[in-house]
Amino acid sequence: MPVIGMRAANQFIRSLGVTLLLAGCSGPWNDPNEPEKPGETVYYGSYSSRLQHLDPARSYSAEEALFIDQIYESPLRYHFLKRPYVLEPALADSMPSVRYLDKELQSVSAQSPDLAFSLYTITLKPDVFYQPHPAFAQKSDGVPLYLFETKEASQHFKTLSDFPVSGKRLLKAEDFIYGIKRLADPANKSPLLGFLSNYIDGMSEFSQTVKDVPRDQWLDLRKFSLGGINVVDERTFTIRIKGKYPQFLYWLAMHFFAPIPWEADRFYHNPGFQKRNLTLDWHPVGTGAFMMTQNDPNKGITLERNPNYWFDPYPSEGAELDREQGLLEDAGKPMPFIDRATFRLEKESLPQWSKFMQGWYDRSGDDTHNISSDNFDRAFVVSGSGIDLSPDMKQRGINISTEIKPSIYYYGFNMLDPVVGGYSEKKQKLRQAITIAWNMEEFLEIFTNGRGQAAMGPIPPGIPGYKEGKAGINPYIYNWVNGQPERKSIDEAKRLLAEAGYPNGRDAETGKPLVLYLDTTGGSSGPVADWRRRQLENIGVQLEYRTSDYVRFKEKIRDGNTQLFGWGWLADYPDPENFLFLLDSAQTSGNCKCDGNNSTNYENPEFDKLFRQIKVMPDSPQRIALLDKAIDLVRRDNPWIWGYHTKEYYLNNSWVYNTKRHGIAQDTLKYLRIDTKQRRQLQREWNKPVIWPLITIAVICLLIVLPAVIAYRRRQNMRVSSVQERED
Amino acid sequence: MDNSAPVLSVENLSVCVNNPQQDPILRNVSFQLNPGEIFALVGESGSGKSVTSLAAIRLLPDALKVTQGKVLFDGADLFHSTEREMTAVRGNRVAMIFQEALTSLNPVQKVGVQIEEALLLHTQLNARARREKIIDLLSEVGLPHPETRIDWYPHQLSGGQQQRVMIAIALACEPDILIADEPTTALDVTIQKQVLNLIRTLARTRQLAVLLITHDMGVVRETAQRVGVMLRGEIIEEGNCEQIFRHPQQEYTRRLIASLPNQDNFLPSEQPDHLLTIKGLKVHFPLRKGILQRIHVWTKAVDDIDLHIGRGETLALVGESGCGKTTTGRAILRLDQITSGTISYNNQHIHKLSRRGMLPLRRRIQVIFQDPYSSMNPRMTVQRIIEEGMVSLKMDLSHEQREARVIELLERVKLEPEHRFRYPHEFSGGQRQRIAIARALAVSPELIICDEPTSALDVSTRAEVLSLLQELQNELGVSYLFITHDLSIIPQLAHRVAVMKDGKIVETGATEDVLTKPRQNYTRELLSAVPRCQE
Amino acid sequence: MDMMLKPVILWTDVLIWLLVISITLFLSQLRKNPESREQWHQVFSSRTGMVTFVIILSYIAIALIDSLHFRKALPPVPGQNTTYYSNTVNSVLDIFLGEMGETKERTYSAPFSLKSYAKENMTDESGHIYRDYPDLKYAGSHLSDNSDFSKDLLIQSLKGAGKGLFIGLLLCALLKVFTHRQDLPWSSAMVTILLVCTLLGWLLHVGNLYHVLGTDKAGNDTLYHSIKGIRTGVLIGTLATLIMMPIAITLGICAGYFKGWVDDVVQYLYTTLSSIPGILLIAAAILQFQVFIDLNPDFFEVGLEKADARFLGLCFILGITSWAGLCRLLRAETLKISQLPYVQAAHAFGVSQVGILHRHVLPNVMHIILITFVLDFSGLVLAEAVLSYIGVGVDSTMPSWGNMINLARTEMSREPVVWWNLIGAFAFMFTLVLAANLFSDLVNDAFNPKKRQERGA
Amino acid sequence: MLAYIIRRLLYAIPILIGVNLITFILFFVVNSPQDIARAHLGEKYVTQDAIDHWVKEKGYDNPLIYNPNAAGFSKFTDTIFFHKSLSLFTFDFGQADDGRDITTDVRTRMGPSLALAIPTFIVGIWVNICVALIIVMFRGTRLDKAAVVLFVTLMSISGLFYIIGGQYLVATLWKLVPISGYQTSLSAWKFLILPVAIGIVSGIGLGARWYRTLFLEAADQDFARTARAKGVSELAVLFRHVLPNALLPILTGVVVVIPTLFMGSLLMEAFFGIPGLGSYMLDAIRAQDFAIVRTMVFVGSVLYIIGLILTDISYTIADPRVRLN
Repeated sequence: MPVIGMRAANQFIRSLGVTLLLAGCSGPWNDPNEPEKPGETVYYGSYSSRLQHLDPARSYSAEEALFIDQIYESPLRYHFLKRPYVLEPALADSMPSVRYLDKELQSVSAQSPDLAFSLYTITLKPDVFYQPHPAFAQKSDGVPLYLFETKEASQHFKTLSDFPVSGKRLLKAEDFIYGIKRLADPANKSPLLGFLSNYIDGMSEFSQTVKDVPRDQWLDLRKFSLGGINVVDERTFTIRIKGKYPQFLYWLAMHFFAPIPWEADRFYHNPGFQKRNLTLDWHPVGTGAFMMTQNDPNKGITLERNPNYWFDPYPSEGAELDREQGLLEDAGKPMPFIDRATFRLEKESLPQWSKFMQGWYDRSGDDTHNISSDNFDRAFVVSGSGIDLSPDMKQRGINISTEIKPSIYYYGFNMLDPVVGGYSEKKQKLRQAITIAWNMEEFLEIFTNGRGQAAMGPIPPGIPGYKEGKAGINPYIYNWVNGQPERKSIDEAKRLLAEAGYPNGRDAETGKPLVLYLDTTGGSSGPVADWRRRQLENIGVQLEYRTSDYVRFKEKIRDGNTQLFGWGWLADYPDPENFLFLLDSAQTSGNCKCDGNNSTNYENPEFDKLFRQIKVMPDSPQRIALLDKAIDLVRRDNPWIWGYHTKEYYLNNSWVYNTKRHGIAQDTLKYLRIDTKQRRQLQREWNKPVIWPLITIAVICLLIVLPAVIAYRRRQNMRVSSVQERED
Repeated sequence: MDNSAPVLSVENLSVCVNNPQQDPILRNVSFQLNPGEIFALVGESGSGKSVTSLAAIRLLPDALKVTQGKVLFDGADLFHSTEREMTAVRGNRVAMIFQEALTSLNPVQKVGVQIEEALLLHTQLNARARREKIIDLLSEVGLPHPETRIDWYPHQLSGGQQQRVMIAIALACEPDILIADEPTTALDVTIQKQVLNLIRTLARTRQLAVLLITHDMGVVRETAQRVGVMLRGEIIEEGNCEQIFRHPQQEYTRRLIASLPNQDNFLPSEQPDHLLTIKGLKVHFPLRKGILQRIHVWTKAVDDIDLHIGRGETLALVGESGCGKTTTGRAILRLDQITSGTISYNNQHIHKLSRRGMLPLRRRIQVIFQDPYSSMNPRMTVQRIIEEGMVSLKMDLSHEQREARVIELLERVKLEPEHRFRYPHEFSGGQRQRIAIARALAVSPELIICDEPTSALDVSTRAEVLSLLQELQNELGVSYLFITHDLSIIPQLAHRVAVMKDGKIVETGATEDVLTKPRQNYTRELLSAVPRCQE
Repeated sequence: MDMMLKPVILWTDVLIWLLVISITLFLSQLRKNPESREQWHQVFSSRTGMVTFVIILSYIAIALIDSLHFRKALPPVPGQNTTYYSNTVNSVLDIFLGEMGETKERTYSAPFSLKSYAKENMTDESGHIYRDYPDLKYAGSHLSDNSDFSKDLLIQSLKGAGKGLFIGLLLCALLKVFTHRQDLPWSSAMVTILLVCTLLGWLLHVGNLYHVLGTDKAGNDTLYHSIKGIRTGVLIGTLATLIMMPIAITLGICAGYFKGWVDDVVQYLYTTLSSIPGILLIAAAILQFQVFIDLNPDFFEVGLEKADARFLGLCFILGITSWAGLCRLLRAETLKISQLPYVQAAHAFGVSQVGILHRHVLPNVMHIILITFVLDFSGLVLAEAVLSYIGVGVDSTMPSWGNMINLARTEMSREPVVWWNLIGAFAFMFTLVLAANLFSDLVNDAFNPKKRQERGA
Repeated sequence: MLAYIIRRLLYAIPILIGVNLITFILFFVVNSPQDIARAHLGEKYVTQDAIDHWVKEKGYDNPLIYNPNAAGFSKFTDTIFFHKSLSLFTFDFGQADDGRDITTDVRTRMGPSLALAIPTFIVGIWVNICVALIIVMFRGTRLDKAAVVLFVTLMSISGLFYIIGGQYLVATLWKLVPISGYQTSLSAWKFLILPVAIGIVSGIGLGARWYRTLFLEAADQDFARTARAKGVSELAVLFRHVLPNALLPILTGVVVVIPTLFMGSLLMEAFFGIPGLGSYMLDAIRAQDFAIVRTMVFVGSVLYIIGLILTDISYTIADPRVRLN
């Protein structure tokens, strides 16, 4: 046996040697990326959760938008560099023009009381083509090439790459109409159907009609008309909106309004395609700078340059400092700059981070920054003046992109709750006391390493209505001390609590301790949970957790069965309306008979009145004045424990350029440029394998086998010893 | 080789357990083996005879250690050889066969391969020659159709055939010495006789020196030329076979010889009234097969037998293993389902009684099993074991009465009253069988079914248990259905004998008639196979 | 007025105490039979047996005192007419541990460190902001000067170890008084007791002054969490097997004894259950159970009760997945036993079916149950860690080694590495599992008839 | 034998129905189809209409197990249970709740799972057997005792430590292999070598110890003594006699596992980012995707039953004494 063991060990060492040799030839051993084709520029990225939908009508998540927005384009888009956020035409030739109509569809002025509709007219860029796709392939007589009668006829086509022929097609106005109709078709389960039906004229009627149409395979939506949207000519179409809704332009920059070629929809409805996951939900067809060539759970997602992409030059103007940071160096050059982008699923931030540090990923993350507080101290040094890269990172040439998303995280009080809800002064004080005790600055310090900013009200920075400095502080929670906001003291909170009827956290009459219940989905333990409990302990209030899964949690919020809950909002567009509507009484679940967005059930008629005015106003000083009033109202009522606005830092390896993060838009891949030579060189430098452990292990194996061999030899030569001894 | 010169001599061999506190297992054992001669080591279990043989070729288990002695083979001391040198001796010069042929053969190798292995190790024959040699060997040991059997697996052969294969393996390299460790104990008497004959023939024709290890004086008498009697790790007496049997020097040897049953005195057969009558009893077990598990065949364990047992009478039911004798006993006790036929006890049909209806009769019919180790629940005290029947059969005795009865019963079977607080494993095999008898007697039965009650016991204990049974019969007038494969104990015990084969009774009659004037060939065969002391 | 303490009785507390009582009874019953007494004797006659038993016993003891829960009363305020209790549930163990559970720092700190592991912004006297490692709030707070640290540590260590040693000596003296058999290696037991006591004494004493194993991200003492994890580990190892045991025993024995359709049904049941991939069954059941708990918050007064309910559910479902194996073993053994002569003899004596099952079959399969129990123990402790990692283990509020490992995972890639959480959980878990494995080997050797035969040969 | 296999397959049907019933009850006893719909429709702007539509489209609009409104036999067939679970018997797994076709997903994810599981399994057994045989050769010696203690120690370490430690040392610190990930091409080996090695090392304790007892049992049997008496050397006794006999009990433990290798390893796949069925299941459990869980449970059960049948068949091959009946 030991002989065999030896032989095995030999073999092992030899085979190891071979593998090492093989690995040695092709660069570092730990390269997780697939070999590149020569001359190709590849971007390596990652995403953190399995994608569910890539259908622009259906997807409504940031991770999915990371891909969808590279492939689909909408009439408008955000300017890559300019801040505050500015819309610019994308597929549209120019910004849409708007006209106001009355009920009879006659033009009226913007201020007219008869105003019933707004009519948006959009004209497209000429000569925009879709990506090559088999759906567009035609026989010589113009009949689509890939149209099958039965499952069996198409069974040889397992993946998109099995279709040898693909075609090219010009973008037309009707494709937008088709796309909007798809939003309205309940079969596509668009999350926006309910919401947009309130605005687009004729949309709900359309979905009622289509809902009941019997369908076998593909339903040609072109056969049904949707009253509010019309084609004017091949490059022009109009959308009729009920009433006035200036924020509608922002919606036109989202992928919901991307054009969908009906050929693609028909193609994916071929019999048997669904069974092979050949669906629009999995294989997008767009006009964007990239097209998806692979979507495979094993290999991840690959985007390739769309050969038909229109001439789209890199912007030549930007925000201040952009030029200094080299963000305008590529001005005027046609995009995209990379040929291929591969994204791998990295469910956990840890391996992602390590691979980034080894140089295998170009950025620390694409959909999330992946810098957990554990890695934070390695990446950054925090000085009094702010955050800076650690010397190690600087030496590696890594640079930071900051992203401030228009978002807010907060803890909501359920205003219907008998303990924390209500609008009396006592209750206001109770909520204010709790908010003071809830030390957000400490939270940010411990758990996000200061990445974020404590919220002063519902409006995040970068959005009209947000104010810096003394004017912007929340006077109920903060004092202005030494040119800085300072959270009021715990004593102040205790005083407020006593005034609210709970001296030292005990009911003034019965002595019963005040116990608050926080509804979470995350579980009730861990550092954050401990921390929360401690915040309330500071003012003598006890905190209990009611955990549940996401569905139950939503249900509790919908039914108003919560007391205190953690919640957040990521804006769809950079307008204060998109934040204040979270407190609009029309948005409570009870009032709208839906999953209302006003999850705290805040209902203040005064606020509602202000909100309705703010909603339809264009940005102006008057609007800001109204905003100030509204914000003061909610600060006093304090329906939220004002949480924080995130501020995220993404790291980029030195070979990546044009990495500016946009808080809202995700279609930024086309701006990106990569220096592949530098990348290859640094990767080699950073990934020299440590070989001594391998040798040590081999030696140890030998050391174990050797005594076994010796012992066997001895056993073979053994005699009956005791007898010998006696005789010798 | 000179006939008189010993091939193997063992001198002053001592073996002990690794743990030094315990007594040595072997003490100064010395003996010699001569070519062409069969030397028997005889003794009861635990006397050290197997250890002697294993020590001689250095196959002792790890727990045992040789402390002194020499094993001279070809003039060289085997204890001085290395392990590697030993492998050239084992199988080649000294071969061994063991008691349990089935377990001693590798179950997953064909018999031919197992013989071939020895040839491969010790000879230079090529593949064809090896195969021929194997077939020769197999036919020499008397295996029918050796050309086909060579490719059979051990489990496909019968017990006797397996032992023949073992012998073939042992003989493959034409050894000088054959060590046979209880080669026939697990075999039926008829087969035992054939195997012993084979060994005897081989010793003569091949000039083999045979070390025969056995506990059976009958086997010794029939086979060996010289005998060594072992007791507690020592050879207490050694000598010529004739001499030992005629003039045993040691008390222990005398006891061993005396324990061989006397086969000249028979119990007279009376004809009392029938206590139990069996007519046309059939016990068949279904064999299921196929997708739907339909019953395809029936195994006919007991196939249409008639029997009767008189009051105070002992009926011996004899036969080889698998003949259905145990099933008959179980059927009477209603432990197996009866297929057809009638069983009547005291003219009362009992074969149709329900479990509850059977209860009163359970007091009348009791049972003693073969294996004294598994027939008592190890988790119960002797008191509880004996009184269990009294309790469950509702004899309406108070606790004190039961205890008194247990004491009485223990004394009756010659055990101490204090023993009632002990657990079964604290007793020896013979004592346990006494407890089993006491348990059966506890409910004052009229008929006791004794299923091989002595076959697991050493010879000396066996005699004691048998005489106790007889004593009880004389005193209490119980009847016995005595199921056994051992014809030698029958004369002293049974009034009548029924011989069973393949589920049928082939011959029945008074003991003396059947044993001395057998009418059937099968009975004759059985009888001739019994080793005898007196010829 | 009312008591200062309000006992909180958790389901698992009840079960574990019931279990301990019944095991004690069962063992004392078992001792009566000389055969099993001898088997136990064999287990304990080896040094390993003694040492591991003492270690396991100390774990169980800690788990038991950690299974006596109560809530402290809140200090009364004027006008209050009933007592109100804190919503934090403590256990008797917390009293022993002193303030260890309450000395919460802000975030990580290394073992025995006096400073935090993360830099923080601080302001010096001149109002200048700088970034450095702040002093810890509790660790070493009794020191007037941080340079006294090593001297103090030595003195305090001696103090703590001395206290522990004293208690250990007391226990040894008690042991000496109450033991009679001289042929067992009591000395190993005593050495182990002394070691365990000294170590515990040292940990308790020094652990209240410093963070012996550092602190975790939220500043909780790692040692405290590791010790609190003992209850979870021990309970999951024992309860999971025992909750399902009555059913497994009943079904297994009935199947083996009655055969026929009973056998068919039982076989169907366990084949069905064991054919479901275990991890899926556990995960699905736990997730659904959690939903149930969340839907019925009224059943639970304090958060711990919810965690406890989930824990019980976990024990249940783990029991179900291991149930099939035991059932199959019991069925096979019963089949064998029911053919043995003593059962046949019992039939011949007209003993009733129940009597046979109870008197003859059950006592003779007990060794299988015992062996299954000890063999499963360590596997279950390990399984808890894995399940907690996947997120279907014990509730994340319960201190458990699995949860610690889960949190510690990310710390491994931290720079500089935070290793003490992983090591803390590892050390406590490894000791228990190793002791249990060694002990179960011995029990298996002693009670498994197959092994006994080997030894006899 | 054929009859035996057919009978076993028929017996599998009630078992699979039972399995389905259990999963079904587990998922629907606390969750209503409406809940599942909400969980899947995302976060913002969900309307009751959308929920109803989803429920109807996925066929969750029937009663669960018993339909009192239907007539006759369809009281049982017009139910979610019947439609959803029993259609599995035709191996038609349908769509996941997110619309992906499960059969395709299972097929594509099987590859990585097998690529990880098969080498771990085969090399693992090989290593365990070798180690155990070496140890058995020295039975009764100090080496044997030390090895047993080592095995117990190895098996007392949680698998998580092996993975965390191995990944940290080999991939992060020594940079010998990629930290995680997978490729479908041949170059997958560099992603697999570490998890396979960890899988083997973490299994040695348990496996080698178990095999050791099996070998010891076989080595003490009579036929081994016969072989020694034939003059067979110790090494050959172990290989030619002990090993083939000890393989029989090993078979029971091992063959039943083979089909379930398809299911992949949950932990390994999660830690090393291998897109196999293990991580597929984990995702499905976390997303409460009943369709996938139901399928995986069904597939797992089928594989287990196949494993049982394979075990029996391999027994007849390995052990000439055994015949199926």
